[in-house]
Amino acid sequence: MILVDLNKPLNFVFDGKLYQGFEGDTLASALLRAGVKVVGRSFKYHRPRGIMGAAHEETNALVEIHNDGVCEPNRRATTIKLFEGLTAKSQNHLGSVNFDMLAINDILHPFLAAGFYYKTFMWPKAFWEKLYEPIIRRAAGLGSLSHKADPDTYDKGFLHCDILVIGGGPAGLLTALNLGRAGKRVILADEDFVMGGRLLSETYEINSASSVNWAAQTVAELKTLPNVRLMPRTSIYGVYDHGVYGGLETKTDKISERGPRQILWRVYAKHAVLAAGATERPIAFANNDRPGVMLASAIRTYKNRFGIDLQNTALLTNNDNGLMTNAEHIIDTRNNQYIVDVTGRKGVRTVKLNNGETLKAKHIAVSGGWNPNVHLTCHKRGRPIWNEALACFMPDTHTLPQDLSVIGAANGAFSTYGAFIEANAVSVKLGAKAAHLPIAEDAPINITPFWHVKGRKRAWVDFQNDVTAKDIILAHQEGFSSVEHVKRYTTLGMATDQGKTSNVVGLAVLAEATEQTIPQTGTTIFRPPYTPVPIGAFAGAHTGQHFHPTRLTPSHKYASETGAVFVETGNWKRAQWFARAGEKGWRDSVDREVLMTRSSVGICDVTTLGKIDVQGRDAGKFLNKVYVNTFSTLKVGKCRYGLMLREDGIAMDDGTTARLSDTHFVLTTTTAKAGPVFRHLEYVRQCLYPNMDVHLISTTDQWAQFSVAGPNARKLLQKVVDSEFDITNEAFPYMACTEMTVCNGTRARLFRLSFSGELAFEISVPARYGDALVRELMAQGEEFDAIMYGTEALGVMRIEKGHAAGNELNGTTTAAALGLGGFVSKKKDCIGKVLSTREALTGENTLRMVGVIPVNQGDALTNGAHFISQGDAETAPNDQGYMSSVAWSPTLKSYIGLGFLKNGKAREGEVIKAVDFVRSNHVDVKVVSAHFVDPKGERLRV
Amino acid sequence: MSYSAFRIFKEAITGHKGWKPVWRKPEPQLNYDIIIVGGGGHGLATAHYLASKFDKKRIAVLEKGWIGGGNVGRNTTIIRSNYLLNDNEGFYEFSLKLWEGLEQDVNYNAMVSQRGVLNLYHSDPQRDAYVRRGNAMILNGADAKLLKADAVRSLYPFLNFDDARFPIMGGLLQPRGGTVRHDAVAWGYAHAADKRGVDIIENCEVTGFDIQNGCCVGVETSRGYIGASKIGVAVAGNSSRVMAMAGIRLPIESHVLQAFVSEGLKPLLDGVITYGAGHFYVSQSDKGGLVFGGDIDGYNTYAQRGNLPVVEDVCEGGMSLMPMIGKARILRMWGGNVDMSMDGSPIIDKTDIKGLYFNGGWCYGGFKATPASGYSFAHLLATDTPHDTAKAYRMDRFTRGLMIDEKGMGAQPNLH
Amino acid sequence: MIINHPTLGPRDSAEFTYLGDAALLRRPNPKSETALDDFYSYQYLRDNPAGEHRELWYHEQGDRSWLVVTRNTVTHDITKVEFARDVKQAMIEKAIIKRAKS
Amino acid sequence: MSKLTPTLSLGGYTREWDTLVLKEYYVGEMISLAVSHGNTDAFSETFETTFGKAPPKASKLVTLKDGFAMLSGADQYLILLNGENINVDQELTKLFSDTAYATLQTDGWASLKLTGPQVYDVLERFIALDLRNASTHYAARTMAHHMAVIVMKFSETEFQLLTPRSSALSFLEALSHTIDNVMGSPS
Repeated sequence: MILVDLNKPLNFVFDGKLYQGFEGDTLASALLRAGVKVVGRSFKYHRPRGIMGAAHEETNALVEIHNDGVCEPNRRATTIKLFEGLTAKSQNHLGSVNFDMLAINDILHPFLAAGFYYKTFMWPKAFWEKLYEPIIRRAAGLGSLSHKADPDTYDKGFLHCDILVIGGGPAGLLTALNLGRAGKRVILADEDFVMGGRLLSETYEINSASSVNWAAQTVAELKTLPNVRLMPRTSIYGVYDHGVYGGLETKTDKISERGPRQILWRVYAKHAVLAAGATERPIAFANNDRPGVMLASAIRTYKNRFGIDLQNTALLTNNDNGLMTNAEHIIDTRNNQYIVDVTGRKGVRTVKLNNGETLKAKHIAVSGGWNPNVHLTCHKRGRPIWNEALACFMPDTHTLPQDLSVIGAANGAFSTYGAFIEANAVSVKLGAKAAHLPIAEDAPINITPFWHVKGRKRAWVDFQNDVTAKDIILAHQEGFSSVEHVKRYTTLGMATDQGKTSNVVGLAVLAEATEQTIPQTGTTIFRPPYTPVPIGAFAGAHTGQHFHPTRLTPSHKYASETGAVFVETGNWKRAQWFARAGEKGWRDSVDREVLMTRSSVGICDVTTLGKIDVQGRDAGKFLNKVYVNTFSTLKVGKCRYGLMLREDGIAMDDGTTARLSDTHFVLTTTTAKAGPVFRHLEYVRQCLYPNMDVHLISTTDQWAQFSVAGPNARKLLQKVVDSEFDITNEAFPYMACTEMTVCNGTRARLFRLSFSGELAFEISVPARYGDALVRELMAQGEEFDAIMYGTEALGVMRIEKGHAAGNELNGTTTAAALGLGGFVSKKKDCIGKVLSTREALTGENTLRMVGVIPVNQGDALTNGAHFISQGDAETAPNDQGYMSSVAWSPTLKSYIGLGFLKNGKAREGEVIKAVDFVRSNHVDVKVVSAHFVDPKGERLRV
Repeated sequence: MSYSAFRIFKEAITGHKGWKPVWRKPEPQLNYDIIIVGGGGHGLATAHYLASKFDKKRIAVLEKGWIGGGNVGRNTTIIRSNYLLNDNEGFYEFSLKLWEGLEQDVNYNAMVSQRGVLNLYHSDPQRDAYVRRGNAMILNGADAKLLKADAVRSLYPFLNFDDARFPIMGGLLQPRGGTVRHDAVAWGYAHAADKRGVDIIENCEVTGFDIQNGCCVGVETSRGYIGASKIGVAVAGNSSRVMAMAGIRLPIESHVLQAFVSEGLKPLLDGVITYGAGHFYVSQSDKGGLVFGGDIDGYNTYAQRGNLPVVEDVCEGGMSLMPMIGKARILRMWGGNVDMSMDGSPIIDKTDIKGLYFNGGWCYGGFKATPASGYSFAHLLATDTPHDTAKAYRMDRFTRGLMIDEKGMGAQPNLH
Repeated sequence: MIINHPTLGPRDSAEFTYLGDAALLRRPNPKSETALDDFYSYQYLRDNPAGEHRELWYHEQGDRSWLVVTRNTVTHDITKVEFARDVKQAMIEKAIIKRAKS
Repeated sequence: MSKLTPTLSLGGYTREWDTLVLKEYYVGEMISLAVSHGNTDAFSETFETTFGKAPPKASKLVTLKDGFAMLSGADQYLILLNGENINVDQELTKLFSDTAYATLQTDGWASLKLTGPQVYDVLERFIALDLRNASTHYAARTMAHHMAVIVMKFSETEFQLLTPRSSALSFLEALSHTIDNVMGSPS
């Protein structure tokens, strides 16, 4: 029963020529029906390649799908479901697929034996990169990517079930039916677009009707069960820990259709049943790679499923299963008959047998036996075991994870009846009733292993990478006798089919060469994915702008209306500066923002700083454990700067903490460290001091917070803060904090904090009022020419004040290095205290933060320069430290910098070199105090 | 037997009969002067340099499986010397110089290709951090260039310049960085060491140390007892397990680093690119596959296999940087067992047990360090003094506060 | 991987952040004479076993609890998941009883 | 000075894909209550007298007189109360006195309601939890598209999703893009 709808023709183009296939065809079946023989070229020798298989085992028919300039390479023609208007091209040839100039390699093949490139190309030394490698690289690769962005969208999803059944052949279908009827939550996934597996490709009967009908009826009943989810065109590509399976569902092969082309499913299954069937393997004999040499099972698939009768076929088989192929000639290795040569460069013409006979034939059907698809049982480093009777590797039930069963051909039960027996057995094991066993064929395979024909001519094992039996024997001769060494030396099984048809044949050839048994030779490691998965599918929607989420501040809308240029700060977008008409560059804006803030008043959104509510009777005691200075003594209504260390004694983060009540602190962190600090505080709370009454919750997004800085800051705030709150310097001094209301009763908080060094407050309201507050502040600020300032101006001002920021808290600097050694309380322990006393962290000659200023004012400083003492050679041993922050100070009309200098505290006044090779900017600088502007901090306390 | 184009021509005509094993398969002797535990890149390189540069004899390399079966056979093949701290940069620059002469030194083509390593940056602070690193490279004799966005665009026009969440602002290029055919490194060193009489003994697992009053005089192995006056351990991800047999605890955790290769593609990418705003770095092998990776999974493991979140994280980074690779398919995913140290830098030092030396803590940077690690471990074993470029890699640096912390992430291995 | 949270049930490990060996719960006494050495081995040395390993995970995208997970580092089988808070409280009580005895 | 007017995180967003509806659903006020050590019983009593129900167990939404409550941390509850009251956390602090510590959370979260027969088909491509198998009033905090989300199941066809306010727009774009893919309409 063919599954192709002959009255639904589909037009497609292959290598520029128009062809016609039908609904239900794959590109491969359509090409075979149209008599196309050569569809590609092999990797090394560029020999002509024809279609060899019918599904994922295909090594030869790799094509590119094209659609308006976008190209998808390396697609197996056997797995492309034909659609109207498909445009495909063959790959890997210089010139046409029928006249490939690179076929010269086939003539030079004696010089291109396995691993030849390791033994040559070494003389003269420069030639490798200049000559030899460019040639190799240009000729390498298979299909090509267009440089255009992948237009397709991909989705990701998550599925949960009791049992995941992998493979929709007879074994999988019956298992899903039994479990479905028992009410289990079942997912049945199969790679093909029609469920049925081998039933669709043979002429079996089940219950004396066509097996295709049985498959269709079973699928129909499964569709009526709400607890069963059928997933055709879904490949389970990987087994991961704790019942997690990776699946890829293909919705369409068309490029840039609307909606996702593929969905990457993460399946959580309590149990999985692997019913993935088996893959037929070829036999290695001289010139067995001619177009027309195919797997016997594939020839039957094209005949029974697609209605394509490939005439005058010679069958080479070592087992009874192969005999199901109708062929004009039968060559049975069990009767000591085998093939010694095949002629026909672009298609089989004659077949020479060991008894001297020569047959005319167009196709050779080869059956070297079947390999159970054990891959998924080995993704957690298990290894399959050799079954002598069936001459194949089977899943090793000892190393199988308990939540994974294997049935059917994947477990060596090659017959339909055998599959049904195992399906019933696993169904009972999983709590379902066994179905009444359908009547089905139960023919034994009767295989006598026959791997390869020795001889002078090349006999192919890996058709795609051109690995021949001689290569494997040469590898052994050179000492590469482990199966892993043979794979790497010859590239056996490293092609796009990952050795599905070549690995077992290859290691059988190796076993013979090393006089070891096949089990002793063993297999290489099976790694995910079972079938290749597009990188686009793993990325899903997280590309382009959606690579990471975007976090917006409460004043984002207002800022974008008023000329803000935004900058990424982690996932936040913050205003970097506010460009005004007539300003030529960013420096104009930033200088204006700094000067206006220092002369009148500037407003900056500081919501992105991490804010953590710390509440509880022991909140003060807890903060003493995480900060170097003491917080339990902080009075209510006061704030205090705190430095937090890692347990290794190095500075982790800093920020101010305000005490709003006896049991309520609000701690702030730098924007970048909000997440890590919260995680660290929860670690200290839960893992070190679980008996403390202290509780944490993040309030970063809850409160919108704005810094209002400058000589007119108080005047502006008095127009917004409700009158009953006195914010004069006496009533509300530096480092004070209070809860209050603004604009006639809106709840707010006010902190007397300054990062810019000016008289400054930070005012915060619940985020729902953030947008309204910034507009109100700017409206009330018009009389003072209030401006918004961005992160750039903030940066300039904090550098002018010598405040450490992210560049200085870079994870390698100590409290002493930051000039905060005196801050560390002597009386109490805290995280990091002990290890901060290690000799190399406290010695004289360690790095200390200093200010630097160019000796002649016109010079520009560049960040990232290294400090070298005057007169020393500019080499690593003389490296004295590095520049960490640089800014043009409109206040001092000069570049200024912060940096770390060996023994820096003692070297103020010294002139040293700031050396920046990368930006070719070597400048003499003078070491000064980091506090460039208002060193005594008088403006803060006005 | 030496290899050359001439030898290939001669053997081709005579049906390749004359090729000999690349290294012998000797039986272990009763004792040696020096035993190297671990037949990976570092162990084999140590043996080669002991024999060739320090004229040492009676050396054995003991490998529990097949040589080159560990991380040297399973990495993204990148070589570079673009480190920030002087304690590291001198060592990796020394390694890069050794790479440049490797083929001629070991007479085996490991395909050392210096087509450039480009670290992209996406913000001003990140640019300045790369500038500081570039200057450190030049101070140590390496090469570094800062490229602006348009220079990067001319090199790699297919990168995402128009629709990026974190715009590409430029990159720090090390022109002499590049890639090496990793398997050939193990085979090349094995070939050269073997030629100088080093016994390379595979399927020989060390199961215990023979320590008599504080002195290590031999090892128990799956193939019998072997004595030696000096024993150097270079077993990467198995460092803690092996040194525990000598009662030594290490500042090391074993983690899995996943790497990926795509199906073969026509040439796209000449050099190595690292993404500064996500976990993704990529190069294209001579056979045409995109070889790429990102971060470690992040939990202790010896399983040499990873889980899905990192695969998705790496591909999200890859697609955001190069939207064209969506249509390239991942062909194979590995997991290697990497020895992550407490500050992200290695240890090449004696131990408290006389005669027992340790080389480990290579995190995910061990491949590029192979030649210098081998050379400086040989120097230490031969002269009992650290090699000049490796003098900072002391075991006691953590007690003294001399951590070598490139990223400033502190004593948490999975953050390096 | 899947971590079976004591109260929330099985959750994908992508919701958690890994810190390291649960030996970190045993922070040394900063006042002992050997404090520097104790803190050195506490902070820097690890057993790093190939086998059963008690380790700290943080439920970052869940209930922000710290968990002690007992997991085999070769097979990844997880045999126990506890709240770190409970494990630490038990350690503190045991130490108090021991001190009371001595 | 003029009165400050509040703004919604998503500006009152609403969109329909025939029978599937996604709209911003303003919850009223949200408060976190952390139980002070040693006062668990006293806290429970106060909780019951205040809200009419015992404190909820893990992953279970409890319906209160005028809202809902869920356990959000080992010793922390999230209360959702109808009606706007900016000082509700301070009122609760007085009510619970030293048995609990309250923090206003309303402004930290955006809130969306997803209703319709295809709700599972959308959420299976958005959230990793087994929502089909979860009971009614299941509530859990997890992640979606690298963002935090609190998901609450009210019925087989009605879910409420809470996500941090600062990334609410990214969350909305990811969710509506997923719905477009599921419902097959142009994004």
